[in-house]
Formats: sequence, C-alpha cells, structure tokens
Amino acid sequence: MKFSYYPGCTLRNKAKDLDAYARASAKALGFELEELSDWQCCGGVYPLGTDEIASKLSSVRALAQADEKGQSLVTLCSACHHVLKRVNDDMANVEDIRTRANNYMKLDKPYTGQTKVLHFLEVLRDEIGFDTLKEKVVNPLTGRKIGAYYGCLLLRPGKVMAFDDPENPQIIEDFIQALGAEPVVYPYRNECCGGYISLKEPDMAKNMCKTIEESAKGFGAEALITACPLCRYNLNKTQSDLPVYYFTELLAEALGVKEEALK
Amino acid sequence: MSVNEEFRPKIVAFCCNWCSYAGADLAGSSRLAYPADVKIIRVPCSCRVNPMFILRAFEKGADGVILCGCHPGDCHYSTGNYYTRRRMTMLFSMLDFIGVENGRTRVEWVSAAEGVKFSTTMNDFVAKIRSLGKNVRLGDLRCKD
Amino acid sequence: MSEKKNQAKMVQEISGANPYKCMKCGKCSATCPSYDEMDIKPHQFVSYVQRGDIEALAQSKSLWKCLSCFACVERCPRDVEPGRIIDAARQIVVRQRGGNYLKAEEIPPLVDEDLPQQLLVSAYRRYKR
Amino acid sequence: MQGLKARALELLNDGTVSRVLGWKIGENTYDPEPAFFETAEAMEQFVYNNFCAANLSKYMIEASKLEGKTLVCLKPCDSYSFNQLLAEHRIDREKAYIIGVGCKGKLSIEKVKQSGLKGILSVTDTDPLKVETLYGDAEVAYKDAMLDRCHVCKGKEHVVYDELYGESEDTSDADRFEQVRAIEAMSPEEKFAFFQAELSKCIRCNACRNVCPACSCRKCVFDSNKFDSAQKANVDSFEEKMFHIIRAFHVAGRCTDCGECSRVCPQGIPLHLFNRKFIKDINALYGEYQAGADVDAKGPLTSFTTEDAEPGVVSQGGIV
Amino acid sequence: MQRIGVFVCHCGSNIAATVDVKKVVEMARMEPGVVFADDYQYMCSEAGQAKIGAAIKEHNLTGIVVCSCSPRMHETTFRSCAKRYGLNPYMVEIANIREHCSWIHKDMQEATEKAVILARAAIAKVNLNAPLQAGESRVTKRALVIGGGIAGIQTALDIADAGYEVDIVEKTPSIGGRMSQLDKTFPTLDCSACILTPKMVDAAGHEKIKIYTYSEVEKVSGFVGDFTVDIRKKARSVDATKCTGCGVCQEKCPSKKTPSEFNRGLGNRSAIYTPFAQAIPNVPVIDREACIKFKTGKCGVCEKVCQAGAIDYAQQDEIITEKYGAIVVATGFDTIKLDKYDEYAYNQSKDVITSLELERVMNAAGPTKGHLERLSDGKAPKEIVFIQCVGSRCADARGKGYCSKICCMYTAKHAMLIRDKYPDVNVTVFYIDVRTPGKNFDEFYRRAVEEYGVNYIKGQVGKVAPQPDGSLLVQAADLLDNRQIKMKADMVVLATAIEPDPSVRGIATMLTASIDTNNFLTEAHPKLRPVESPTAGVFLSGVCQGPKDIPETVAQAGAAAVKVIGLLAKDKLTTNPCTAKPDELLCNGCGNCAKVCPYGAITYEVRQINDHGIREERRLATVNNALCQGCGACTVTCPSGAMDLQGFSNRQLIAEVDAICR
Repeated sequence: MKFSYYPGCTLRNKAKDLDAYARASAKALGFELEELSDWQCCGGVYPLGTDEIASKLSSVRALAQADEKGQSLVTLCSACHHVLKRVNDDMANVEDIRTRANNYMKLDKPYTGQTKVLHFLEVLRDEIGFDTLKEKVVNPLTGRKIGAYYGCLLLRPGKVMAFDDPENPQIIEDFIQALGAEPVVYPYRNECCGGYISLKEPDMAKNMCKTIEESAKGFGAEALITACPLCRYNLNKTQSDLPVYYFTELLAEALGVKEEALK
Repeated sequence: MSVNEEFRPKIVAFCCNWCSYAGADLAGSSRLAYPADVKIIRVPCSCRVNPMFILRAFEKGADGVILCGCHPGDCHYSTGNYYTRRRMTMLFSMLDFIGVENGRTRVEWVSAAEGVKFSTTMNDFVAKIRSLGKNVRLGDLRCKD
Repeated sequence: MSEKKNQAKMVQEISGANPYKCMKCGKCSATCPSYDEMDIKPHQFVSYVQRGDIEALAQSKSLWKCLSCFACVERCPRDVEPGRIIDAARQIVVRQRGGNYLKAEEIPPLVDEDLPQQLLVSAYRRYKR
Repeated sequence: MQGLKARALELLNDGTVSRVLGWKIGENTYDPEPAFFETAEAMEQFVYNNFCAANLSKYMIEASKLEGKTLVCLKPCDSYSFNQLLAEHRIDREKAYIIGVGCKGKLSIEKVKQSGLKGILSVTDTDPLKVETLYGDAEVAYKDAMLDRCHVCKGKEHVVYDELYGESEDTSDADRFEQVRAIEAMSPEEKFAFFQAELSKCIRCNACRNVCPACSCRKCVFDSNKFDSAQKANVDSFEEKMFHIIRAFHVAGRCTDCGECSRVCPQGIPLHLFNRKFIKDINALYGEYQAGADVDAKGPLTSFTTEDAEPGVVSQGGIV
Repeated sequence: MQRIGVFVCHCGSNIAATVDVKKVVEMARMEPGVVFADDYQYMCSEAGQAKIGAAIKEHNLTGIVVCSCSPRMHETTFRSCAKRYGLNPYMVEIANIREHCSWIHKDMQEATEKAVILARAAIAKVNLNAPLQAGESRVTKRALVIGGGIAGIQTALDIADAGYEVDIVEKTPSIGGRMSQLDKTFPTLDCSACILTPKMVDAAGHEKIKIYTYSEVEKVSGFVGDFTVDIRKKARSVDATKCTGCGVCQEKCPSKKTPSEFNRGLGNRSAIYTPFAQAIPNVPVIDREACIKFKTGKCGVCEKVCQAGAIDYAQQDEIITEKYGAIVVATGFDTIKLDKYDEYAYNQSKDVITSLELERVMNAAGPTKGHLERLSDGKAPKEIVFIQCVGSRCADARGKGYCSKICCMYTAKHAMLIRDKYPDVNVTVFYIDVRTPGKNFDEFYRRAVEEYGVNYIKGQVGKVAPQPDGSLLVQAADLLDNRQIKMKADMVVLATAIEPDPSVRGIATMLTASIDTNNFLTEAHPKLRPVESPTAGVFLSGVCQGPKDIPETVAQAGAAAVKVIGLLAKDKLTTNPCTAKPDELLCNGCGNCAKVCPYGAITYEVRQINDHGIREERRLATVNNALCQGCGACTVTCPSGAMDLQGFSNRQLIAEVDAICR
C-alpha cells in the first residue's frame, strides 16, 4: 500500500517527531508514505471567503500531484488535513472555484476533486483496520488512561470533513484501545484549544485549554493525545501536570519502533 | 452569445396529474417563478406519454421537452413511472445516438409537495435549453442541406 | 445607505452565507468559546448584516476573538454559518490598506521557542492581507 | 437441398401439411424469393441454397389464418423471430410444421458486387464463390460474400422446430456492437451528420417495415389516423422525419436483430443500427436479453425493477 | 365540427392583474371551432356559472374551455355546471392560467402570451373531445383503520356508531398508541389513561368494530369503494380465545431482560408480555427473539403455568383477506433518533432523556414507579433543564424543518407537574419561541411561569457536558440578557422532534397515497380537504398528516370518520370514464398491454370481426372499465396505436403539443 504524503511545514520543523513516528509506524504496519516532491505550505487555515482562489492553489497543486500518481493523499497535521479536505471539496463541488483554480493552474488534465484526502488516522481505521493494528502491537500500553483531544479542525464542519461524528467522535478512542490503553471520554475533547488566538491573546487560549485539561483529568485521563502541533503547543502552555503527546508517538511506542524512529 | 439572450425557447412539460401537476400548482400558489417558456400538458400519469408526443413536439418546433412524474415507488397507479423510466431512458439514449443534444430532454420526479423542486427544475431546464439554443436537428433530420 | 448595502452584500458574497435563514435561536452564542471576549455576540452578527451595519462589525473586537473553530457552524440548526460571516467582515477589514491586525514588527516578541510555524501562518492568514 | 425438397414433398403429399413455405428459384442463383407451394408440381420451383437469406417467419402470420398446417423452413436466426411472433400471439404454433434448415451463413449479391466485380452473369453459392462476368471469371471468398448480419450470427441452434435438416454453423467473427460503439464515440455533430446523411436517402418505400417480423401490426400507426392532429395532411413531415426512430422504438425489446431491415433497404441505409443501439442499451441496463429466445420471457420494456437507472444516465456519460 | 365556448376568469385580480383577459378572449375567438368567448370576474361563482349556462343554450355549444385556476381546483365545478346546462361534463377543458401562469409570472405581456397559448391548447384538445359516460362501481360497506392509537380508535368509534363495520389494524400487541404512554395531558392536566382507556374499552366492545392487534397491512389492491386488503396477523403464540389475561405467564417468564418498547427502553419486560396493564386485548404475545423456548427449545415455563392452556408455540402468521370501501390511515408518530445530536450528550448520559421518556418516568406504572429520579444513580434531581426544539425547525440534515407543535405545551406541563410535586426542584426551560396558540394554551404556559415559578430563558443550549461528579454542565445563551450561561443540572430533558411513524412509508406506497418530503401524508387540499388523501377512498387521521395534539387529533379523527361515512352511505360510485379503449380494427392481440396494466383490467378474447368486409376471428384486447383507472401505460406499449385513453387520447395530446409549439 502506497500513499502520497503531505507533511506540511510544521512537521518539517517544530513537530518533526510527529512525522518521524508516523513514518516509522507506517513502515511497521506495511504501508508507505511517499512524500510529494514539491509541496507548499497549505496556509494553516482554510480561507473561508468564497472569492479566495490564490490562497487555495498550493492545496490544489498537492491534490493534483497525488491525482497524477493515482494515490490517496495522506496528512498528519490536523490543520493541513482540514485545509486540503476543504479545498478538495471546493474543487469537487463548487463550480466557480473549480473553474477559476483550473484556469490559474493550467494543468494538463483539469483537477476536479478526484483525489481522496485521508488523515493518517483514517488510514489506520479504513485502510489498515484497527483490528489489524491491534495484532501488530508488540508493546501494548496496558493500564494507561489516555484522553483523545480532537480539537476542531479534524471534525468540523462535519459535512465536509466527514471524519467522524463531530459531536461524539470515536476514532481516536478506538485507536487508543487498539494500542492496548484505556480511552477516557470527556466532553471537551472536541472544543477549541484557542488555535491561533494564542499568538496575540495567550490568556484566552490558556483558559480554554485549562477547561479541556480539567475535564479530561476529572474523568481520569493521565495523558492526552492529539494530531495537531498547535493544539499541543496551546495545551502545553497551561503547564499542568497532564502530558500531551502526538498520537503517533504512542503508536510508535506500541509498535516498538519509537527508538528507531528518532534515529 | 447575445442571440441566446434574446432566444425564447419553446418548452413542453408533460406533468402527471397526481404528483407533478400538483407540484406545479403548488409552485404557483407559492409564487415560485419560472420562465413563461414552459407550457404544461396534463397527463394522468407519466406513463401516458408516448415517445411520439415528444418527437412530435420537437418536430413542431419545441426546443426542449421535460417529463415530470411521481417519484419511483410513489406512482398513483403503482407502477406507471417505472415503465416511463425505462421508455424514456431508451428514447433519450436514441436521441443522443443520432446526435440530438441530450440536454433537450429530461425526466424529473416531482411530488405534489415539491413546489420548490418544480420551480427550480424548470428554471434549470430553461437555462439549459437557452444555452443549447434553438433546436434544429430534430426538425431537419431528413433534410440535408 | 447604498454603501452600507454594498458592504452587507459583500459580506454575504464573501461568506456565501445567507443571514436571512437565521431564526435567532442563539445556539451560536451558546456554543461560542470566545463569547465572553466578544462585544458583538455571534447571534448578533446576522442582525448587523441584515441591517447593513458592517461598519460596527468591522470596528468590533469580536472580529479578532473568533477562533474559526466552526462550533457555531456545526451546531447552527439553520445552516447560517455565523463563523463565515464574521470571517467575511474580517476579510473586508484586512483587505483594506492598513487594515492588518497583525503588524510585522509585533511578531518577534510574541514568538517563543516552541511556537509552531502553523500558528504564525494561521494568524497571518486570518489577520493580514 | 434435394433431401429437404423430398422431405417437404413427402409431408405435403401425406397431408401433414397443406402447403410449404420456402424459397422459389429466381432468374439466378442469387435471387431466390420467398414463396408458398401448395402442389407437388409447384414444388418443382422449390430451392434452398446459400442465397436463401429471407426470414420466412413473418409469412406465418398469414399462413396461420389458412386451413391446415404450413411447413415453414426456418434458419436458426429465423426461429427467434418465429418465437417472438408466437409470444405475441401473432402466429399459431399448431398451424406450423417447422423444418429447422441448416445455415452456414447466407450470401449477398450486393457483397459480391462490392468486391469490385461488374457485369455479373452467374454466381455459385460455393466456397469460394465462382463468379462468371462479362469480363471473365472470378472468385470471391465465402466470408467476403456473407451478409453483414451473418458475421454476428446468433449461433447454430434453432430455438423452435419440429425437425431439423442439414448442418448449421456459427459464423460470427465480428463484434456485434462495434459499429454502434463507433457511433457512440462520435461527437453530437458527427453523429447527427452521419444519421442525417443516411436518413436523407430514405424514400419511404416501407420495405423495412414490410419485411420486419416485429413490425407485424395489422395496420401501421403511420397508416392510421391515431396520432394525427385535426388539420393534418395525409402524409406530413412528422412521420417523414421520425419514421425510423419511432419504428425502432416500437420494435425495441421485441426486435430479434434478424437484420432483414438493412438487408432489404434499397438505399442501403444501415437501419439495424437503431435496433442494435436499443439492444445494447437494454443489455447494459436491464440485463442481457434476446428477443425470441424464450417465449415466456418478460420483455424489457414491459417490465421493470425498482432499481432501474434514471433517464438522466444518458446525459451523465451515457450508457456503458 | 365542435361549437366551442371559451370563458376566461379574472379570479378577482389573481389572474387579471397579470394576464390581459380581454386579449385572451380576443385571441380565443380566432381559434378553430370557437363560436363564443367571454370573460368574467369569478367564473366559478353562481353568476359565472350562469353565464356559461346561458352561452351553452344560446350558442348551442358542444364544448367549453374555461381559462381559470387549476383543474385540480375547479374542474369538477365546471363539469357539473356543464351537466346542469345539458352538456356532457367531459366536454369541458380547463386552461390553467392562474397557478401555471398569472401567479408565477410578473410581466403582463409575457403572461398574456402564455395564457393565450394555454387557452389554445385547451381549445385544440376540446375540439377532439367526445362525450363520455361515467360508469358505476359498488361500495363495500366496511372501513379499515390502520393504526390503533387515539386517532384510529376515535375514527373507528365514530364510523361504527354510524352503523358501519370497521376493522382496526394495529402493529403492536395492544391498541392505545402514544397516548397510552403519556402520564398527564395538557392543558387540563388530567390523566391520560383515565380518558383513553374508556375509549379503548368502547372500541373493543363495539359490535361493529373488529380489532386486529399485532397485525400489519401487507397488500392493498383495488380502488375507492372496493379495496382488497391482506392483513398479516402475526403469530402471538397465545390462543386469544383461551387466554384469561391472568398475567401469571409474564410473572414466571425467566427471560426478563428485553427493553420495554412501551417504557421507551427505560425498563425491561419479559419475553411473553402485554405492553402495559390496561392493554387491549389483554392477551400477551411471545417475543420469539427473546423467548428461551424459541431460541433454545428448552424452557416452556409459560405453557406449564398457564391454567387455560392458551400457550401455542406452533401458532403461525395468518393472512386475512378482507374487502373495504374506505381506508383511514392513522399511523401516528415517533420521536426522531437523536444519534446526530451528541452535543446534548443524549447517548453519553442516562440523565439526558427525551420528553416522551420523561412521561414514562413520571408515570406511576413507569420504570421508576412515578418517582422523579435520575436514571443513572436513582438520586432525586434538584435542578432540571428542558431544551426546546431539539431537531425541530432545523434547516440542516440532522433535524426536521417543521415545528413539532406539541413540545411547548408538554414542556410547560412537565415543568408545572414537577414544580407541583417537588417544589424544591428548580426547573429551567431554554426556548427559542414559546408557541401556544390554542384554547387555554397561553394561559397554561403563563401559569407555569407565574404560579409555578418555572424559569424560562430565551436562548438555545449549545452543549451539555457531563461532569466527573455526575452532574451535567449546560452551556446556553440568554439572548434577552445577552450573556452566556453555564449552569449545572441533574437532569436534562430534550423536547425531541416528532416524525411520522416509519411504517407510514410502506403503507403510503401500498395505498398509492402521496407523502411529502417529511413523510407526512399529503392531504387532497391543504385547506379545503384536509382529511382526505388525493387517492380516492383513502383518509387521514392524526399525526400521520402533520404534527398535532390530542384535541386536534380527535377532531380530525372525527372528520375523517364523517368522510368515510359519507362514502359508505352510497350504494354506487360513479367511476372515472377516462379509461383505456382499444380500437378492435387495429388491435393485434399481441398481449403487451396486459403486461403493463397494474389493475389486471385487460383481457383478451377471440371475436369475430368485420374489418372492411373481411370477416375473421381475431384475438382482441378488452378493457374492464370498472377495473381500469386510466393511467395510460397500455397506450404507449401498443405499437399500432389501437389502445387509446378516453379523455387523454393520442390525438388530443398531440393537438395540445401542436398548439403549444405552433
């Protein structure tokens, strides 16, 4: 199994480990992430304006590149995933954006949203299967109580992201279970960490993160996992005693490839 | 393309009495506008529409023909629209085969409650026909210039 | 007056949202994590657009408090998408000369060692032209 | 042939049948004509050779009204037409004594001419065909002189018969839908140009209608006033233009693809293309269907499933 | 040649404001066959009809065209008008220049041009009309009511009281429906069971009413006056003629872990059960999926303890075929599934419940014996939050676009009852609007606020977050105070949208009755024929037609009954004369028309005919006019055009096509 892979800029820099653990885990699970040869930053947030085309083109390029290879496009970072999936949805369903983007791009073959955008977690769920993952775990995380922190970007808007039930998601809990740990369900797992507000108003983000962490701790979580570098950054800023990991770190650990990943 | 803006197509809409004609009535009583180019002919059921009527319309100068009936499964006569569906699929495919633009014919299922759908369908269909322009092909199939 | 209408129309066009679908249930405000920081509350956005008072929206603090977390968009029972409306107002501001909410010189002191690139690019896109 | 003739004569003489429906010798080998034979004397003219292409099943409509049984010679493909007529109660099985005659592909003099030969004086029905012309003798390979329809032969089996005579062969060596596919691949403009050119040749001689075993109406809709408006002239442009499309639609799901329409068209219009387009679509959308293969089968246009494709399929990429 | 009169209606300004009626009259006069044309303010009025009548007499009209509203509105009116003045009613055609023209177009010239064309098409058609005679069909004097809730019971009682036989088919083991699950009813707060059970008993004891419980309609054929219905009586595994209803079997049944449907899954029931104590009939059924005997072959306790010997494991489903003259649909409603509303934590917390579940909690026969307690830990709640419009008034795909109508009132009822019985419990209601149109309704709601101290807050709830301490954090907006509220509650009650019972889809299909996009059955006219389906002989009772409360349901049930009685009182019905008619000279007897006839109305017979001097025996199609409903499927199947439809003939329709395309 081979997928096109879009790491995104944060994974090339501050969140190298998120990426490294994922690649090592993929190898252990028998699939390959083939990095796109020439990708550009997705812009971090999806441009909401219906009239914004230029800011969507880097995503379209990545999508078209995967299409040329006939592969699904896999992402790890929640933000990149959000942007790529929504731009892809625009290309498939919004005629105006499709036409204008194609006019700019002048591709050999017009791109009309045919690439399947998958989050790494979706690959685990839909392509590999959590049952298979469970079988491949060599180092089960038995006894660890872990809360999933979804944040906003993976889930909403539910209609476009179609990732999981936006109000009661299951996928990361199932993932935690597959690794042998105990998932802790708490109501704030899909509430916002503050996102980019933390740049200019760090206190706002801090308050939000505190609510999230207290809720998780209240239900017995001993650690949180996330797929988003910004969520992790914001959550870490509260300086609570609740550690926050990338989900791939636990994955690598359970698959016994953690050491090797960081080499 | 200024010609097309001026162009007022002739459009015949066959509507079954029980669903689509009632849907058109509802569009009317809800004041949901669609172009006056559409003229409705009431038939008891979409299965009453003989392909000959459609060909006749084209031959007499219609630019588009649309056939509306109850949703499959909801036919007042239980099964009429299922026959319609097969017959029209065959007819449309044949028209496409001989090079008549396939946008000129359409089947839509519109229930008595779907006034909005009736209106949007007609707006959409008229826009399509306007973009295709005047129907010449079925008018002169045998008259090579 | 007509300028007001134009701006309101622009907000509708940029956002693609229809404020007239709103039934004023307030679920957006009930849901918004930034509610307390906002001067104009999410459920009020649509009223401002409906009556064409984009100027007040543009002046409001709310513009810069919205997190684009889409909770309001997800939970709105009428598919109004308040999050898109506020973004459209924000776009109108940042697209004007000098409308940038984030000045280049502000940035260096805000950056700490762990700060992910993602945060900078996101803030750039939301706050700057 | 002598055996077939002898057997027919035997059945005629012993009263099993009152007449024989077969082919009569023409002026040449290549132009035998369908004929009824009621006496031993008349049977002198009986012939069955490789030019006996006509599908005799339709004649059974009239024959069914006559006293006594009619012996009818049916080739494998004709037997499908016979069955279809039977399914539609147009003929009476009890009135027919069917000899399923062997067929190894039928020949067409038009094909011989198309091979470039002029001034044909005589021709054999052998493999290869030996042709005597004003300009000398020539040979034509059997396959090359075969009717188009025989290249897409339905097979050597008769689907209905009382006894069999002679060997049959499945002569198919071409893709039945190749031409249809080629047209489907054209642009609308090309399609239209193609059909406009072909249909403009039509002289409305009705040969296609008269020969078609599916066109068996007592009175054709084009000859009645059932679909006319009040102020209509006798022959209006409507039927002129739409005749072939409507005819194809009327036989859709009932046409056995016997190919007689194209064979008899004096203008050489490939009329079978309309029928084959319908057959191809029906096969693709509603499952493989061969009219006449099974007397009790439900016709594709008189049956349905709740999951059928929508007519919109035509504009959404077509029927594949 | 016809002599046609054309009558153009102004419909006040409805038509005349957009269509130049004088112009239509003028243009109509130039059409072939037209000998008279005029316009009038209201053609359908007495004076308008008299005008038509006078013209028929004066000009010896053989056909008329009325350019007016939809034929679905007034075709019958103008046909009877024609008949009154001596013209065959089927010599009338309507040009719909209101719904299809004046109401949807703004430009006068455009609308007038279209009206002229529509008139022209109708004139062209009527030129080819032929007088038709309606036939007659018999009426079976028995009615079928599908659904045994309050709507079905009331309809059945009213029909039976008028002296006609009625059968009720109910899919659950007992009649009673949703109302039997309710504790109290608004706006009087009387006990639901106290007012419902007497009606259930009346229905069960009525000599004209037959009740099939645990039964479903399986097949419907026929038409108004003469429906044939197959009813599947599911195997109860209990012989109703022997059972005494003692209840010992239920007590002793060892399989007691099946969620009780009646208690909305909040409690369990045994495998052999009656849904509730007052069930009618008081005969239990064995749920074969839960029964140990059926699953493993071992057990048989109920058989052993039944003194009456009523247990019958071998009982089979039974198909009963019965004829009916009329059918009433009273299939009722259910609450929508809440699996897409997890922001309210319905699936995460047992203490978040629907209002219908609260009814069971409040009911003395319910899972908590009527004590208000949390279902998670049995503790008495101190703070209860009600959330309104959960899934109602939603434009998104999760909910329903309509107002469920009953929620504002039952929430006020619940709030009041709780405050009355447990004065120390705080009750907060989050609402968008409080909708209380109805007699004594707003007063009722005001009492909840003023006398019972229920706290009403305008604003929707955004999220319900279960807390580690077991409480529920409700995050809401207070729109009037412009603040966001975060309050702890012990219980949250969701006013869940109602939707037609899912069984209605299949039933509508069987009856060929139309349903709308929300699966509510469509009425023949939203204002003037609200209890009739557009399908003749099918009537609507209760929520299957649209959200309504008990008094409205009972009123509509009575109205449906009156319509049924009116139908059953007739000995004969006139049939639609627009039936298929074969031309015997053209018929091939090929048999294709019968294949597509949904009514089996076409048969073939061999007849001697004279075809222009040729006499011969031919196999010919014959149409049974009593069975033919006039769909026209056969006409298109017929290649020779032998089969035609009276009133919508090939020539008539082609004439319309020609007139439009001219």
